Amino acid sequence: MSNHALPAFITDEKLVELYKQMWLIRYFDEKVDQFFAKGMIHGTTHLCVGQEATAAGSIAVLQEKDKITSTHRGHGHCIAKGASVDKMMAELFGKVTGYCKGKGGSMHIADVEKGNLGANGIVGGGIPLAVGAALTSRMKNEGYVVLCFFGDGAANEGSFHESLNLASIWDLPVVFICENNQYGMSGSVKDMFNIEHIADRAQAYGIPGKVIDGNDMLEVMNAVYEAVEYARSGKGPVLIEAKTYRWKGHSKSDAKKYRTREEEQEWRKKDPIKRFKEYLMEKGVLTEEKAEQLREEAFREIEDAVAFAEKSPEPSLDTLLEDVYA
Amino acid sequence: MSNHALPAFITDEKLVELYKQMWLIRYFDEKVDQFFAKGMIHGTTHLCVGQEATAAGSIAVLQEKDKITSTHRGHGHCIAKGASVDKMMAELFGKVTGYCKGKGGSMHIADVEKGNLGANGIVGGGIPLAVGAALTSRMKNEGYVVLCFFGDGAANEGSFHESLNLASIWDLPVVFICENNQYGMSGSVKDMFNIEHIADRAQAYGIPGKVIDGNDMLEVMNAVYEAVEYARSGKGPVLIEAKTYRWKGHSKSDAKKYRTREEEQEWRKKDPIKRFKEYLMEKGVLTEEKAEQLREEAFREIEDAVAFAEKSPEPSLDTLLEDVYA
Amino acid sequence: MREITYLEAVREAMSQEMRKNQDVYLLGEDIGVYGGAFGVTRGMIEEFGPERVRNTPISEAAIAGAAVGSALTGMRPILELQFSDFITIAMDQLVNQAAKLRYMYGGKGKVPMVVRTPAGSGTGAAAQHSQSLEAWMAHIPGLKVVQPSTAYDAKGLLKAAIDDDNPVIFYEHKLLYKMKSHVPEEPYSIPLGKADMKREGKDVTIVATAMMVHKALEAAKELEKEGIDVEIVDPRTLVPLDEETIVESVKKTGRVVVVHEAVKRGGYGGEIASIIAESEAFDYLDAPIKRLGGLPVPIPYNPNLEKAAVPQVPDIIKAVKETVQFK
Amino acid sequence: MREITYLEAVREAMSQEMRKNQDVYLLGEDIGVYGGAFGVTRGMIEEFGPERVRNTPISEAAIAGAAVGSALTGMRPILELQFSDFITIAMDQLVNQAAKLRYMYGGKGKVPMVVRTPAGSGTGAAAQHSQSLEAWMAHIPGLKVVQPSTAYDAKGLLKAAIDDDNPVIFYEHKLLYKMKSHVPEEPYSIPLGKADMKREGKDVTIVATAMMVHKALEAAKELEKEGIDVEIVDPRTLVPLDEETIVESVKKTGRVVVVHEAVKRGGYGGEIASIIAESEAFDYLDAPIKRLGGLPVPIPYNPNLEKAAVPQVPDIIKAVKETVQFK
Ligand SMILES: Cc1ncc(C[n+]2csc(CCOP(=O)(O)OP(=O)(O)O)c2C)c(N)n1
Ligand SMILES: Cc1ncc(C[n+]2csc(CCOP(=O)(O)OP(=O)(O)O)c2C)c(N)n1
Ligand SMILES: [Mg+2]
Ligand SMILES: [Mg+2]
Repeated sequence: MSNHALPAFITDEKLVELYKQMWLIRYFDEKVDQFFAKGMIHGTTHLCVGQEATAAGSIAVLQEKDKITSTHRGHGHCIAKGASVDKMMAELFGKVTGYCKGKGGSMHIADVEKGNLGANGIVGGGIPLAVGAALTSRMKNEGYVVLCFFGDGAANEGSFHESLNLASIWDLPVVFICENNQYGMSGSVKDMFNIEHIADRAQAYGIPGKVIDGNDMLEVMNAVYEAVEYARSGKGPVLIEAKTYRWKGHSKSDAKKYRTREEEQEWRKKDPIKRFKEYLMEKGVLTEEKAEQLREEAFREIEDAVAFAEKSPEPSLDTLLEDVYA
Repeated sequence: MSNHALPAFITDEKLVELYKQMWLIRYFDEKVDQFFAKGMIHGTTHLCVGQEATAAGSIAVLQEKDKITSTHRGHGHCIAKGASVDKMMAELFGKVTGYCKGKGGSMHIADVEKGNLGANGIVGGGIPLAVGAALTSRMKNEGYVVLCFFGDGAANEGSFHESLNLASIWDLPVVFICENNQYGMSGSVKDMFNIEHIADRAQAYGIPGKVIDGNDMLEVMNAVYEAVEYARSGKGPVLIEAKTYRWKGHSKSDAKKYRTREEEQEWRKKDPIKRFKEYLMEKGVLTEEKAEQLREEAFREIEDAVAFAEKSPEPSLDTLLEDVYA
Repeated sequence: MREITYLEAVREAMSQEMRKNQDVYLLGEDIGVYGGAFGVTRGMIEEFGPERVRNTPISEAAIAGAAVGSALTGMRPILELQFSDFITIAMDQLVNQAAKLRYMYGGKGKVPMVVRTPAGSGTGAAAQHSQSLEAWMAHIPGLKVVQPSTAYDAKGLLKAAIDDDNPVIFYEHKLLYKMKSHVPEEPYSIPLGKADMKREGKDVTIVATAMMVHKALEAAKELEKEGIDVEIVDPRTLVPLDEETIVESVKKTGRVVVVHEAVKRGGYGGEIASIIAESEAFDYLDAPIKRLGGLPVPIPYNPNLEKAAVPQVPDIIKAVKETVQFK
Repeated sequence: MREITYLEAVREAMSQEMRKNQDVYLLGEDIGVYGGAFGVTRGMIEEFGPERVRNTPISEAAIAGAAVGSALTGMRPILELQFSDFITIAMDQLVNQAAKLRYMYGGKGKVPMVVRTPAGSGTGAAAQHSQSLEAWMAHIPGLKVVQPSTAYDAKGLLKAAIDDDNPVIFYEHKLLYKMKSHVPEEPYSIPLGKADMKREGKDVTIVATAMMVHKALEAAKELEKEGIDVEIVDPRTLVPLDEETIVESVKKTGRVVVVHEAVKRGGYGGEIASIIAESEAFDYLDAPIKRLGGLPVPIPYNPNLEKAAVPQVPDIIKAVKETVQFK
């Protein structure tokens, strides 16, 4: 892979929009966190606070026809792929206006028509699906690329291995992006891998692998764009490992005994939103006032999403047996 | 890994014995082939003719307490690990005197007490078992190493990936030996991998990987011995890829359309038995007459095994429900 | 009418659909020049090429998942799993993904795919290559389960399965591959959820699946000699199940034996027997419902043991007689 | 006597065995300092250290296989599978290896291992984290299947499972983890294959498992007010199944409702109902056997839908009344 510049559609305006999108992602998950703590949302959820750049940055460089597969920690991917936060929040509230009519919840939000092939509650479960979607692109000559998200933990599932090999031997247009946030649930990459970089596993499949700073929007955009266009050109898949960190616990109740408060503080210093803001201000496309305004807009949109979700109706019991079969 | 000499127990006598063992393996499978063709053995079977060196050579350097896990193509491993060809042949004939009392057949011969943890009908199915056995060695401080056989095809199963990673992070005493005979059933390594050497996948787990000529007894013995002692010393697993070739079809009825007759001829020239004989004669530990005599002894032992199997009784129907639970 | 084998019928159904619809394609291990472990796809790569007859690595989880992902995005894959025992490796993709995606997504998206897989014992392939695990799949909402017993049914049901917009698990019994029957050349569809009366009779109903249909037919011939007139209902599809045909037959005969090759304990026979017992047929029962199924053992290698592990004609005859003689 | 929770009972059984027997060890995802997804192993790594409480990567196939391999060579592993839905990924190792090795090897070798895994719905975790798939495992010769419904049973059955020389799948219902009951401190064993009468009654038998035992008890209280005296049999282990206790109870009451949370279609209720119908209890039946089970849908997320997908107390009351009123 050679170095590409960012695509033309990443205009200054788009960059500024992305800044707001990052806040949208953060506030969405912060809000969900509060509601969970209060017991107002049931089930479980996995927040991506601190990982906004991997979601926003990598999806930003996709074309509209491109697709993604997401994970249990998927709210960010979903928002970045253009989902309505109203319908997302409604889904978390289990309302009929939600993406899945209240049947899926946090771990199953999808928007198949728009190219979001869905979050997945099974670690590694979405990886083969991405390969299949890429196969369709190839067989139907649709020219789209599939961006396949998964975590560091998922890279130890058999599905990771089989899928990367399959995509490689068939030269499929899929970009595997491993969000290495340093932990599975509690298992540290230091204990669960005997290698420094997960991206080094690319060699095992004869495909390019690349390690990037997942908290640096620009680096994410550049690397993913390059990989996506490589894949689109028919050269086959790419594995990208984005080093990042989740600020919150794994899911609802997590005492985070497996890591230190110092480590957490270190990573908070690498806040991807703050870094992107500094970049945009340096570049002269964002002012402090504008930034503040966007942040507030994002905040308000999430508040509105909550209002929408709250006032939405519950699904009727009549819907229980619907949609099992097509 | 540094270079080791062969262990002291590989005496000249032992080498000569191994020569005979290779013939035993070959004749066993040749005989099985004939019986299958005649419809005198039922079920299916997978012959390792042409691959004798990987079985005989790698198991030769093990200590008695060491264990193996084998595959569907496992007669060679079994014989090399000291199994009685009588009981093996009886098993293929479905007789009660067989290793599994006639209940297992070709794909399930095992001798757990003696450290043969069994053939396996599931491609890749034995790999996690090997890791578990190595874990026992470690937890009980038993000092044994597990030699885990599998084919090139199995290296694309998720179980391969998960197992190598697990063995690596736990530094378990297991040597993974991939008998790359160029094909799964019909899938060529050229089509099923996008890399030249399966051994290169070792990097993905942070363990040593080594490619060897699987038709060269000496090279097999050297490499496996070195790997086994490395693993025994607590340094963790090793992946060895032995390049070899199966002379016969995959199983009973195989028109071998997926490969050329020329390719087959090329590989026949690399006959591991012939090469080992030449080495031994050069080394002066084997004469033509002695070689001929050993070959004939092997032939006769297999004939005897057939006689044993033929005259052995069928299992009584009363045994059907036995041995499901311990 | 022309006679072809079950194997040829399966192949013909696939080929006809593939000629008609570019979205239909095959994937699986060794389905290319090798023609599949049982020869079902022989000749197809020559006609359709390697893009539509995709030889895969030995990676059951990924190939099942690739089928699901491609179905979700507009293709209609037919996955050959070499032996149905290997479904154990693909279970997450079939059960947690294929079966559930549509529901979890609130009705958005569909997964039109077929998993064809050879099941059953009788070939000496022993414990890991001889199971009948259809009950697992039938337990999972979102999946459909088909078990054809004749070449005619295989062709028509496979077309219906390919046309269906849901994941369908299509069990082919190995011992049936070479069995012939009359099969029309033109494509035809047998609706999923429609049982077939393989024999009409008035004294006792046998509900039998796959290979057991033929054993039941043999048994019926013997029983006829003794004046017992057997009716044989072949559900053909376990999900959806044609309860009506089964119930009506039992109401008519008042006696029923349910027989499948799968292990009796936890097999689908329990479901069928219970449905009968819960139905209006209960009042018509003149004898307890009898189930026959595999013994609670892994399938052994030795041919005599292997046969003894699953129901055979004499077992069916005996069960029918006990049922008929029950007072 | 002391009261502890189901969760504590499970932990205590493991800890007591581990203190006694060095061969017993735990492996699973996040069972170390995290204490497991549900906190069952909390504190155990501190007592037993990381060699015997092994935190694994997210590799269900390999960790299940490692458990099998270590059991085959002399250890007694207890594997925690974080959610029973993930058994889909470990199926080959459990079904084709653990369950069959001993038989395939002609009785040589044994596989003494326990797979503990949380099952069931009710926590809002939706379709991929809420299933009840015990029927799959009960169908497989070579496996044993346990479903404790109380803290007392959990402790005693887990000890028996650990002591057993065969692979045992031990289903823990998530909603029971916090439920308390009297549990002796000293170790005790409840034999596998011994049902428990959770309530004696004379009018109707309910055979209920896991969470449904408690719903049945609630229903029984309500029904008592209306003069219906319910007997509740909890099989506790599906394999081996205590047929005798079930059959005796039905002979006594003449009426029976079988209830489990798993999807009714293809669930183990069909097996239990069929066994009753095939037994001498058949002649004593005054009403058809009724089965209650989950509806044929993946478990939905919304709490109301989620509850409606599996049997609840009013459903049981209704079923019992219908059974009792049947003439
Ligand atoms: C197959 C499977 N195993 C285990 C789990 C439980 N689980 C949910 S998330 C998670 C950690 C995943 O780690 P990683 O892939 O790094 O993603 P992250 O949560 O860090 O984003 C685990 C173990 C699961 N959902 N699926
Ligand atoms: C899980 C699984 N998938 C497929 C098969 C069918 N099968 C048996 S052997 C074989 C080829 C295996 O290839 P390889 O691992 O290279 O071993 P070889 O036969 O070449 O020794 C296949 C596909 C199987 N037994 N198990
Ligand atoms: Mg992670
Ligand atoms: Mg091979």
